[in-house]
Formats: sequence, C-alpha cells, structure tokens
Amino acid sequence: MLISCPYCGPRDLSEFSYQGDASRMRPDAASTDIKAWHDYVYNRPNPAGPHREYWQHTAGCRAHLIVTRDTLTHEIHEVTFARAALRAVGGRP
Amino acid sequence: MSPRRARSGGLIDRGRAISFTFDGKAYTGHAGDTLASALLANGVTLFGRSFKYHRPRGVYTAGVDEPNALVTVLKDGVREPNIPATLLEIHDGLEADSQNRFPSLDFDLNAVNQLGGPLFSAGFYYKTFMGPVMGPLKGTRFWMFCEHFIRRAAGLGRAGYEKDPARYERMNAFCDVLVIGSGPAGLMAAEAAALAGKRVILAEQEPRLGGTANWSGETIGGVSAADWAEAMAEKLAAMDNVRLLARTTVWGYYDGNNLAALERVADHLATAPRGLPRHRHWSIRAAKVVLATGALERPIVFPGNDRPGVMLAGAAMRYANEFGVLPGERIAVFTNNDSAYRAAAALRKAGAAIVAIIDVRQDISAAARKLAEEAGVAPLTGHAVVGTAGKRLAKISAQRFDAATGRLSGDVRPIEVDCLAVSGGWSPAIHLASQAGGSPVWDEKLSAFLPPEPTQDWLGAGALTGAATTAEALSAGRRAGSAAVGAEAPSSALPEAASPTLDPFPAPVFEIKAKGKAFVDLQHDVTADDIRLAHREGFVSVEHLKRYTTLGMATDQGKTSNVPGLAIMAEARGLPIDRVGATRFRPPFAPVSIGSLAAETHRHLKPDRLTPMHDWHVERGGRMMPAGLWHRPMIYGELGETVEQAYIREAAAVRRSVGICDVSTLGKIAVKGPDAAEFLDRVYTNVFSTLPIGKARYGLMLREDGIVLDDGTTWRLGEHDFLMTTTTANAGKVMQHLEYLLDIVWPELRVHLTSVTDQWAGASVAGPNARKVLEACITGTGLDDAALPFMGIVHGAIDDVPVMICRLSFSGELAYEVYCGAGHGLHVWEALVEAGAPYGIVPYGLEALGTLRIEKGHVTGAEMDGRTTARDLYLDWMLSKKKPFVGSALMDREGLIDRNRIRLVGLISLDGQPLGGGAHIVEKGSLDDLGASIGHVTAFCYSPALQKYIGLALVKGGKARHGTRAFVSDPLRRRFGPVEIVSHHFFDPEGRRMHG
Amino acid sequence: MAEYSALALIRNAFSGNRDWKPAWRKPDPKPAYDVIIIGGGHGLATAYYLAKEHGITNVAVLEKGWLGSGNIGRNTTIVRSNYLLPESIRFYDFSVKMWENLSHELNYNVMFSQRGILNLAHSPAQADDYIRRGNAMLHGGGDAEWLTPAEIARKVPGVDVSGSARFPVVGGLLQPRAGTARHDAVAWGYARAADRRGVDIIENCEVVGFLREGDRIIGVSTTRGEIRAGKVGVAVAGSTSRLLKLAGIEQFPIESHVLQAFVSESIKPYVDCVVTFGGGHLYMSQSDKGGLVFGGDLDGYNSYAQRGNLPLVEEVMSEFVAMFPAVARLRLLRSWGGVMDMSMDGSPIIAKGPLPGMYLNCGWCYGGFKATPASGFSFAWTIAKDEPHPINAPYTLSRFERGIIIDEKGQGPTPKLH
Amino acid sequence: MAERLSPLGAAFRPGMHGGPGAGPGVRLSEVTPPSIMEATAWPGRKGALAEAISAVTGLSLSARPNAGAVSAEASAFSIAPERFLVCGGAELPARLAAAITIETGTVVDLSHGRTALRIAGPRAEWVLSKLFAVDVAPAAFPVAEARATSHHEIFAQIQRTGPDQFDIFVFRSFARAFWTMLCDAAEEVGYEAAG
Repeated sequence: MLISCPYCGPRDLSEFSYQGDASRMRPDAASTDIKAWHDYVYNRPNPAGPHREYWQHTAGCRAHLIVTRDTLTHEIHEVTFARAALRAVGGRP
Repeated sequence: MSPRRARSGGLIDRGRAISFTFDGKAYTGHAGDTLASALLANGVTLFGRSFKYHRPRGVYTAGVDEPNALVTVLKDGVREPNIPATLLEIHDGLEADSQNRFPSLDFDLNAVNQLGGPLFSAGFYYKTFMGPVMGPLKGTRFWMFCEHFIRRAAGLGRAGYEKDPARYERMNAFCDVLVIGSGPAGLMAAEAAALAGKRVILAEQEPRLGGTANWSGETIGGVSAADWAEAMAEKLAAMDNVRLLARTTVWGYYDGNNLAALERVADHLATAPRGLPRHRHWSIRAAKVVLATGALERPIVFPGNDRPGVMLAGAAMRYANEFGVLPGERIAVFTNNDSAYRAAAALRKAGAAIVAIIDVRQDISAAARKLAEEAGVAPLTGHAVVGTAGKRLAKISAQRFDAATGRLSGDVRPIEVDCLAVSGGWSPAIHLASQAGGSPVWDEKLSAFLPPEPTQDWLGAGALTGAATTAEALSAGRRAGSAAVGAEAPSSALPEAASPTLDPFPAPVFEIKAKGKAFVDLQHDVTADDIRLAHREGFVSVEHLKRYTTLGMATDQGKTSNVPGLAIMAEARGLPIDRVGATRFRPPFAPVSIGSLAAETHRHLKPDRLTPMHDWHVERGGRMMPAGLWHRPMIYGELGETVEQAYIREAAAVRRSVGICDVSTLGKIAVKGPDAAEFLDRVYTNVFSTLPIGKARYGLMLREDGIVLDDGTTWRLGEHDFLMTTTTANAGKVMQHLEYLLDIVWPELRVHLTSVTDQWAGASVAGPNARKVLEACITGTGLDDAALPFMGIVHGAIDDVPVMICRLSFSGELAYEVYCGAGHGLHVWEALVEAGAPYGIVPYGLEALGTLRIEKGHVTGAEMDGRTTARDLYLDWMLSKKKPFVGSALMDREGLIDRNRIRLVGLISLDGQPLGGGAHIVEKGSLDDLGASIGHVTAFCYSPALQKYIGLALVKGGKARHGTRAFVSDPLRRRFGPVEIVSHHFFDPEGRRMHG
Repeated sequence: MAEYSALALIRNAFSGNRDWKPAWRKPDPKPAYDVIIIGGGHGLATAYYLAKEHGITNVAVLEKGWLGSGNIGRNTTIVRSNYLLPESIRFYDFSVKMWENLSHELNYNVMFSQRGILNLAHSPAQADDYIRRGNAMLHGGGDAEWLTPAEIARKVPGVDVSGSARFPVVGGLLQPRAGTARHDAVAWGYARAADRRGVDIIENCEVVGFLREGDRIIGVSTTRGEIRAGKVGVAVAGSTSRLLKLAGIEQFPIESHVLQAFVSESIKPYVDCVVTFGGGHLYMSQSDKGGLVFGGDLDGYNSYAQRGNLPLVEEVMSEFVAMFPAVARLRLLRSWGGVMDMSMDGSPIIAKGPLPGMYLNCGWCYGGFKATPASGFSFAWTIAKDEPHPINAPYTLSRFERGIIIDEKGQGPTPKLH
Repeated sequence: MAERLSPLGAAFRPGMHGGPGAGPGVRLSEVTPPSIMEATAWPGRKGALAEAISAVTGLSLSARPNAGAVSAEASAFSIAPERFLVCGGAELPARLAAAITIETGTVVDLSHGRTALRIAGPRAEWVLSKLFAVDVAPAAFPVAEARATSHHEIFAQIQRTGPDQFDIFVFRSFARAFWTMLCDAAEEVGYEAAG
C-alpha cells in the first residue's frame, strides 16, 4: 500500500503509523461525562468500506494525515493534512 | 556424447562443458542447461520420491510448475532443500542430492507406504490415532506417539541448522511500466512502452529472455523466434530507460501496485563476486503493470500417470528445442488438444521416434494432422491412455475412448515407449492477476480460468488472456505496452509470426477413469479417488477439497493439478466447473527464499544505537546490554567479579563518595512556543506553567484511559522554551503521543516539538562528593545551594565545552545531570572522570542505577507496565485537582480505584536470599503447595546501604500491608522464602542526602 | 453412523473407501430454532456444548461461506495458556484441559499435540516479565518451566543463542502442555459431533438482518430466508462490527485488523515445539506435513480485506532469520491473511447482550483458536443459563466503562498493539 | 574548545573497499557541517520563515515542499510542511535565533544531534536504492531537493546536492550503524571511504 503524503508524495506504508479512526470526537477537556469519554476512548464504528482515519508520516515529514481508505479494498480515496483540516473547523472534525 | 543429447539444436553452449554431481555421482552438462535437462541428457529419469507413498518420480515439467524433481542443493556449506531441478542452472561444482528417500533414491524403504494405499486415503488421520480413552496412553499421548512417525515420513528435503552465510539484499524500484514475462507479448509491450520514453522494467523468471520464443520453433520477423527474442532483448538492453531483470520471478502483487520480485543473482555462479548478493528482493512500485505471464500446461489424469518417463508435452518439446535433449527415444503423445502435435513434430525433428499420438478427440484439425505427418505417425484418435508399466516407463496401454461419455471400450492396446508426453490443455498463469484482486473467470471453450477484471492498474497480454497464437501475442503485447503509457502504438509494422493454425480449444476431458492410482497432485500424492472420497464425505467446496485432501498445497502450489482437481470434483457434484469455485491465489506465485525477504537484516536484525561515550564504556570493561536499540553498560566488571559484586561495588561507591553514569539515552524533546507551558499543563498530571525559568520539575503523564504512560523531568530554559526528558524506553512513544495531541486534539496551540535526544550527551554525577567533582572542573558558574538549588539549572563550561547542569537525583544522593553537545560528550565525560579521580569516582551501569533507585523506591518501566495507575504507585500527589489533563476524565473509574488493586510496596528478604524479578508474593504456602498470588516482585537488588536483599513489588492492598510478613514464591526457579512488606522508601526517606 | 477408528479405516480400505458418510448433513434451514448461532467457528463448539451439556438440540449454526472459512481455518494452530493475568490463566487453562480430551470427545482426531511453547527472552527485563508470567501460571494451577540458553539450544537446535545475536537469548519460558492442533479438523470435528446430536449446520447462509420485536432480537433474515429463534448468539470474530450494525449498534469496542500468516516449504522434522521470538514479535512451529508455520504482528490498520502488505512480510522474515539464522536458505511457500476482532484491551467479550435475545462472543484478537473449546463451552453456558460461567464472568462488555480492564500487554485502548 | 568527535569511530576505515576493481562506484564521507538548525514556522508563516533564513544565510530559499538551496557557506532544505533544516558555520545558531522571532516560529540547535554522510559517484543512485524506498531518479528527485524517509529504524533526511551526490542526515546515535550499512551496500560496486 502506498499513501500519498501531501508533503512528501507517495510513500510506502512502512513509513506511516496508523493512529486509528478519525471520526472520534474528544469531549471537552473539562467534561466529566464518563459515557462520552468512554465512547471516545473505546468505541469505534469500524466500518467495512470507506473509513476516515489518522496516519502519521513518522518516517517522513511527521505530519498527521486524514486518510479516507476503503477497508474492503484498501483503496485510498483522499489524503489531507490533519492539523490544517482540524484548525479550519476549530479542532472539531 | 550423452545418450540423450540431440546432435544439434538447442540454445545451450555446446562448447562449454560443466561438471556437477547428483547424489554424489559426477555428470557433465553444458552451459545453459538446467539440472533437469542435464540429467535427462545423461539418461537419468529417476529424480525423486513422492511425499506420501514415496513413489519413484521423474521430471514432469521444464519450469516453475515442477511437482516431482525437487533436489537439495549443497552450497556455501549449507543445505537448500526443495529446489526444482527444472529451475536450477548448473554450474561447475554444483552438488545436488535427491530427497525424501531412505536409504537411496533407487531403493526407498518408505515405498512400503504404497501397499497401504487405500488405508492412507484422504483425511485418514482424522479418523484414527486417537488412542485409548483410559490408561497411560489416554489424552494426547497415543496420538503424539504416532505423530512422531508421521512427521518423520512426511516432509520433503532436509534443512540444515548452520547459519546461512549468504548475502541478501533488498532493492527499491520505481517505474512507469513493469512488464512481467518476456515472451513475445512481454517483449513487444516493453518495447512499445520504452519507445514512448517511459521508465520500463521487464522481469523474466528464466535466465534467458524470450519465453516461448526460445522453444516454440517458430519464426518471428523472418528469423527463428529465439533469435528474434535475443535481438529484441539486446535492443531493450541498450535503452537507458529500460531495466531488464532476468532470473527474476515477480511473486507478489500487493496494494497500490507494489509488486515483489526475487532476482536470483548468484545461484548460477560457482562463486559469487564479493559484495554480490545471492538473492535480491525487489520491491517495485509501478504506475502500470503489463502481465504477460503466459500459460501453464496441465496434464490429463489417468492411472499410472506418475511413472518416471511421463511428462508434459510442452516440457518435452522444450527439452528438445531449448536444451537439445531428448526426454526419450520412443515417445508417445497423449492429448486432448492440438498443441501436443507441435511437440510431437519437434521431438521427431530432434531425433526421437514418435511411436504414437493418442488423442481423446475423434476429430482433429487439419493443422494437427499435418503436424502428425511431420512426426511420422498416424494419430490414434478417440483413444486414451489407461495405464503405464515399467520401473521407468517401458509401456503404456491405450484403449478406445468416448470423450462425450468418458467411457472406455475395446481391447487394451500395449505400446512400448520410454517417454509419454501428455497435454490436457493450458491454464493461463493468472496468479498475479488474481492476487491483484477480483475473481477469475471460467472460459468454457478454453476450459480455463481467465484473469479477472483488473481492480488495480494492470493490463494483460498474450497467453494469459487466452491468446492462442504468437501473432496475437505480438499485437496484444504492443497494444498493452502502448496503452500502459497512454501512447499511440509504434507505427512500425508488427513482426510477422508464422505458426500453424491450430484449434485453440481442448476437448473437456480431464480424467481417464480406469483401474489404478491416477494422480491429480503428484507432489502430495492426491489421487482422483481421494477427491471423490472428499466429495462423498461432504468436503465439496474448493477450499474444503484443498484442505481435506491437501490438493495444491505442495511446493508447486497446484500449478498442474488445480484445474484437473476442480474438474473431477465438478463431475462428482454434477456441477459446471465454475460453480465449484476458483482458488484464490495468494503470494508468493512461486516459493521465495526467506533470506531474500529479510534482506540485509539477515546479518543484523536492528541497527545499534550508541551513546557518545560508547567506546569508553567498552574499553573500560562495560558489559553492554540491549535497551531497546541502545546499548548500555550493565556493569563495569573488574577481574573475577560477579555481576552482583560489581553492582554492589558501584552502588556503594555512589553512596560513599561519587559515581558517574551515562544517561544520554534518556528521551529528550524540545518543547517550544508561546503555548508550550499550557501544553505541558494539559499533558502532565501536574502543573508546569508555574515553573520558573532555570528550574526543572518531575512530571507524570497518563494515557487517555487513566493509566500511567511515562515520567521524567522537564526543564524550563526560557519563557517559551522547555526541555522535556522521558524514559529511554518510551522516548518514541511519548514523542508520538505529544505530536498526536498537537496535530489532532489541540491544533490551535502554538507549540513545536523536536527530538533532541541525540543532541545532548548526558552524564549523571551522583554521591556525597558530586559537587566537589564538578567544582573541580566547572567554570562560569557557581554550584552552591544559592546558585544551584535542588532542581535548579545552570550553564557553564567544562574544559571550555559549554555544559548545562541540572541538580536532580534518581539515586537519592546529591546529584547532577551534566548535559553537553553530543560531539563533546566523551570529552566532558573524561574531564569529569579525571576531576573525580581524587574522590575515587566510579562509573556505574544499569544494575547499580537500578539498585540506587530501588533503595529510594523510584518507579520505572517494571512498575509503570501499562496497567498501573498513579494511585497504584502512590503518585496521587502528582494528580492536579486544579485542571483537567490527559487521562483525568477516566482515571477514577471504579475498576481503577478498587482497594484490591495491586499497589507499590517495598520488600525485605528475611532469609538473606535474593528475591528474584518476576517472583510472586503469597500470604502462605510452600513450593509444594503454592498459595494464591497477591502480587509480584517488579525489581530487586542487594542493597549495599541496607546490607540486605530488598525489592519493589506490586501487592494487593499496597500500603495496608506495611509491616506484615509474606512469602516470595518463585516456583519457576524453585525459590520460596519469607519477606517483610515495608514502605518502598527504603533509604533516606526524608531526602536529606540529595538536598545536602 | 460410521464411528471413526483404526478398524473402521481398515474395513473401509477393503471396500474401496466407498462407505464413508458425509461428515455433517447439509440441511435447509428450518423456519425456527430454539437457538441460532451466527458463525461457524466458535459457533460450532457452542452448538455442540449446547446440545451436549444443556440438552438444547434445536439449534442452527449459520455460516456465511463454507464451513471453517473464518478464522478457525486461517490461524497458526497454536494452543496455549501462557498468560499473565489470573482471569486469562483461568480461562485458557480450562481450555487446554478440554483440548487434551477433545479428539476422544468428538471422535475426530484434531491432532492436538502437546509439543510445548517456548517464549524466548532477550533482556533481563524481558526475562523478569516472562518469569512473572511463568510464576503466575504455576500459581494459577498451570504448568511452566524456565530454560537457560544452553537448555534452549539443546531443545531447539537452530535457535541463535550466541552472544553475537542482536538481542541475545537470556532464557526462555516453556509451557510443556501447550502445542498445536489441526485447525480444520477442529471445525470439522465439532461440526460432525454437533450434527450427530441434531444441530443443523447451515453453510452458505449469510445473515443480512435481524428480526426484532421492539428491542428484542427474535431471529435473523438470511440469504436463505428468515429464521426465528428464541436466542441468537453472535460469534463472528472479524465481522462483529458488521453484524452489530445490522442490529443498529453503530459503535463498539472492536476494530478489525488483518493478520498475515506464513508457511514455508515442507521439510523433514526441524523444530519440535512452538517457539516465539521476544526480540520482536514472531511465533513459529512445524506442521505435521513439514511446513514451518509462522506469523508476526498485525498489518496495523483497520481492514476487512484478508490481504496482507509487503512491509510486514519483510519484517516477519527479518525476525524469523534473526531467531533461526539457517532458515534464510528455506523458502516461503504461502502467505494468507485473516481478519482479527481486536478488542480494546486484548481480551474477549463473552456475554449476554447487548440487546435482549442476543448473546455475544467476540474480541478474540489473534488468540481465538486455542480458546475454541472453552469459548464454546462458556458461551453455551451463558446462552443456556442466561448468566456467565465463572470462567467467562470477567469478559463483560461493561468492563471498559467500569475500568475493569484485562490488558495482558499493557497497551491500553490501541487495538493494533494487542 | 574541544574538537567535536565523529560518531563513526573505528567503523570509518579510509581507503578503497569491496567491488570489482575498476575504480570505486561511490565515494563515502562524513560531511557534518559546524551548525545544523531546525527552524519551524507557525501555520501560514513558512514564507516569512524562508525569508528570515534567506536573510541570515544569503540563500534564496522558497517555501515549496522539499525544495532547498545550497551555497558554499550554507544550505537549507524544507523537510516538513512548516520546517527547514538549515546548515552553516559556527555563527549560524546565534544569528538564526536572533532573526526568527517567536511570531514567525522557533529554532532548535541540532548541530550535535545529526550527522551528515555523503555518497557521491556514478553508482550512488543504485546504492541508495538498496536502502531507501524513495525514487532517486533525477527526474523524480532533482538536485537541490530533499526527502525525509527512513531505512528501517533509522530516520534520514536526504539532500541531493549534485547530480551524483547525496548528503544524508541521520540521528547521531545511529550514524555508526548507518555508515556500516552504507558501506555494506556499497561493497558490490566498490567504494572509497574518505575523510
């Protein structure tokens, strides 16, 4: 599998670290809603099909990426910088 | 002259004789021979013994699909089993041995297995060997007794235990087009893409480019096909944008058009030149792939079809045309299709007598008849071979056969032959296409699976797609090559190929049912009856068939047996073949050396990570041990010292006077930016924003789930400038954790992180005389309590080298961490050692470091094992109540604050014996009557300060047990003894020494 | 019924093996059952124990493909109970004891061979870890031995115990009662034994939805029609999230990951026990056919594709030759991928719920095969009695919310690391 | 002040090694400059950072991904979306720190933390291809560009400083291991280790 890092270009999978589901929403830091925290930390949609997920280009530019990838075919549909995307929406995907 | 070498013809170099041995006997062949062709030329027909019945077997194919002729190669002082003789190029001094026989290939005792044939039917072992239900052999014992013999009888070659001395290498490649297969289609594809100026890699598994052109006997462009291929290869080789990879098997088609190939660089050489790898593992990223992998011939299944002397017709033709070898002198051909007629004609032309062509079809094409004439024999149509005889093939029997009903009739006609060339049609080599994704498509007329619709970026050409003639292959190849690069096809005329207009479609006959064992999978000894038995017992899907009978699971991966096996099951089920299912092909296409995939790591698994003072440690007798990738001194051994004596000496010296320890491996992260302090407040459990410049603070990090992640000190060097330290083990993990938080959780924070672990060399100088040592060599700063209080930071110089010193202590002594640029690390270290000489400064290793920290009750990875909370470690005082931090939300869940959790305590051995890391703690019991575990020892040492064996432990209830007695229980090492549970703060709990 | 035995084998050999009967029937689904189990892996064992232990025989096992096509037929066949935490030791030791009698119980040779498993330790800290585990096993009633490098060299020739190894071997933890079994035989043996007790094993029957009455699950709709049931058990490791989505549960503490497995060409007996490499992550054993069967880490990302990646192949081979330097000269024959049900703490869930009428058995990570008997036994118990057996009582779904985590590796809620 | 010590130690063996004899395929050397700085901009400030670096070093640096500039005294390469690796003389750290305000970004001194190894010669691309999964063909990786990648655990920033010349920056603690691997990979084509 090759991931097209928006900075480095297409690179081998082995250069990236998988950081999991990108649809998780971290509760507000001060929130004491255990249920919400539990959902954030433990629960996953784990879809069979397109999956938005975080990857870090650890062995390259070290940026975190949001990758949309099909878990049935491993086809990658879209790659963007995570930080820029999240800043644009105030940290809430 | 060898008995079976044709007088002329073939692409071998008759001028170069090559000597080799097989089973210790010397033979001669020619350059260009494979072991198979050379042995055939020498009249050898017996190559090996089969897997289960140990039946004698001859060479069956001429290539990668070989099920029988597997040999062990002895080279470089090591054994390499299971190499197909058909792929093994001979070289001077080659030593090969036959396999799976005892005592010899000619006389194999295990052949007695044949007598039990019906007993050893498919899956017989599931039904027996279970042994008695009662008595001494109950349970698994009887089975394991039987299994011992089964294991010895099974297996093919014998592997050695010596380390493989060969060099392996990985190569990364990128190209616009990867063309796989260099037959006429592949050559044309490569040329078309190359002429468009694109980067092309052409991979061919054989030593010589050309594929079928090397043995088809056809002409292309007015010259012999082999000459045409050679000219094409030369033309491509001269182009800068083309890389030709011969002896290279593309074996894996992975996601993202990443393909894996094995290049056999030096196997064919008597000795490899220095630096040349034996095998090279190519990882190729291709924008497009052209699959021109051709087709593999398959046999017809009939009784006695495994006798040495029976081989595929295409293989027989190839031996004659490519190697100038006659697989027999009196050859019969048995076929269900036209292609075998070409073999007959070629073999005749090479000098063999064709004694019969037996064809299951009643009617054959005119072209086939003409070829039969060339072969000098009238085809026996509507007939089938029903048996064979002879130790090596001497006779076959033929009988009238109705292809529509499969019925045999009439007299059995014996025919004396020494070789039978069989063709059951051709199966496109769809393996890579199938690996790429999608389901193969059954073509009824071709009786073959065609490649699936591409789901990745590949195009097919040639026989792979069912093309029947060379002319079709040439034009399809060029089309594919051009299409792959999005270019117009070259305008030059296609080379003309002259080939007979054969009927491309075989008769759908896969098996001749008559009396006797008819083998489908030759290597695994799976018979047609085995398949029918599987059907009878309900193992009817293709996967069940494979698993129950082991069909296609051998080293040839069913290349010859797959379709016949499916066909026999389909018939048993009364279904069309495609309804039985197609096998999903998985990497590798053909077996690939494990060494090549390990590549350069075969010689050294992981890189060595060294501190600036590494060589000093080694020179001073430091016994180095791995700490992750780092090498760190465990002890500095003096003559005659045990490890325990050494660390006690080192630790005692620290408590008594002063010691020095290399702490360069600690993770160090520069945390910079206007929001750095805020960021640290969020990731640490305690507060850092209040930390003054020039001071350090101990910090604790949790995971989001409330479990301890790591600890360390962080130093404030400026308003926006922090230096964080982490444990050696967790440096990478913490860095990633922080980067994740900054990129994803708090993208609004203005903080930059940089790993500076390697920038700084660190030396910890500890002991009552530590300050004196530093004072003896430092310039530019004072070190008294006012200038450098506990947890203070100063800048100065040692021997003109700038240093940064933080007064902090892991040992409980007055101690300083001295940091300088790594390139100066050794210099500063030596200056410190010199300054310490008057005080008897002692370098100390990890064991002494551990001893000192155990005496102080400091926790490390053994206690922070990914399951413990801050409370478990009595670090609750570090959990700020003023602010949320990572992990604060979930750290108070009921399971994490349970009173019965295992929590940190100290242990004192009461019997004067060591405690043992990993020992458990029990309230009562003995080695013969193990009590219930209430916890375990995480670390232990002999404490020179306390003059006792002490340890840290995680014990249920923790503090509540202080002052009570328990036992350390280590049944694994037969140790049991009394302990007292105490506070983990063993030594100087008030911390007077480090503040002193 | 054709009892399997040596005598039966001889008798049938004389009659040309024509009288063997199908190992299990191929019935059409009935409109309703007392219990439906979705998944022909652990589900087969569950059905068998429902029938045998609880007398519940009106049971159907639904398998979407051919029987054994899931993880029960795609693993590296290791059976062991060398765990650290008491909950795990109790459960897996129970399982090993069941394995020891399984062939007799099923009248089917599942080829459980107690050749032992040896975990090599490569640093003093790792040795302490393994010793802690070995002692935990012994205190929990299991078996364990500690081997020195010299003893390891004698027991497993070919292992690099030299000081020049990148991560020198400092010792090894041996569990003698561990071993390997023939994975397909386990599926087929349970299927045959359950079938003989009246259970309907229905292949090529994919569940496409749940039948509900309010919150309650009252059956399933399948590619072979609707089937009603008093209770529905879900045991579909690798597809748990997909199945639960059909029941309206969108979020669950499971991720699906690919694990690759490998087998070398067949060779004469080379290594007797199962060996694991502590300098990385690798396990290997030799099958009765002679192939070296081995595997390593997960590919490391969510996947349902049963397709492995190349870098992981390279990584596994690197570790393999580091442990056994001679195998560089051997050849990789086949690789395959399976989809693992990775839970958030690396331990399974075997519990009632999460909806009324539903029972869940999932989260096996890549340790499900060895659990088959105990999993089936305790799941059957839970379904039959509506309460857990003591061995599966800790494996609740609520444990994450309550913080009662069973984290063998101490990796926290990062499924790819378990 | 004391000389900065090379991390290569005894692994550095000057002279000709390996290969078939017809001259070295590559030349290997350590070229760690006196100063190595990492400079990182806040989002949207990469252009300003490039200007500041240019002002200090006299290079004409763009903010384009992977791009760099080299002069006799200094070099700077973009190594990440907002990050540059800047090399130069002993005075560079102080000057760069002064030129880059907290409003633009931050700088970190890595002069001791990274080691630069140079591979030059006709077979440099071939040898590098053994170690790195990046396309080193000139069209894909032109002169004055950089690539951040890794050889297994060893993180590496590769700068193409000539048609046949690459400078590889690795973490100092890995430098000896990487040097050894580089030599090993070059053995096939023959190499000269030079000071």
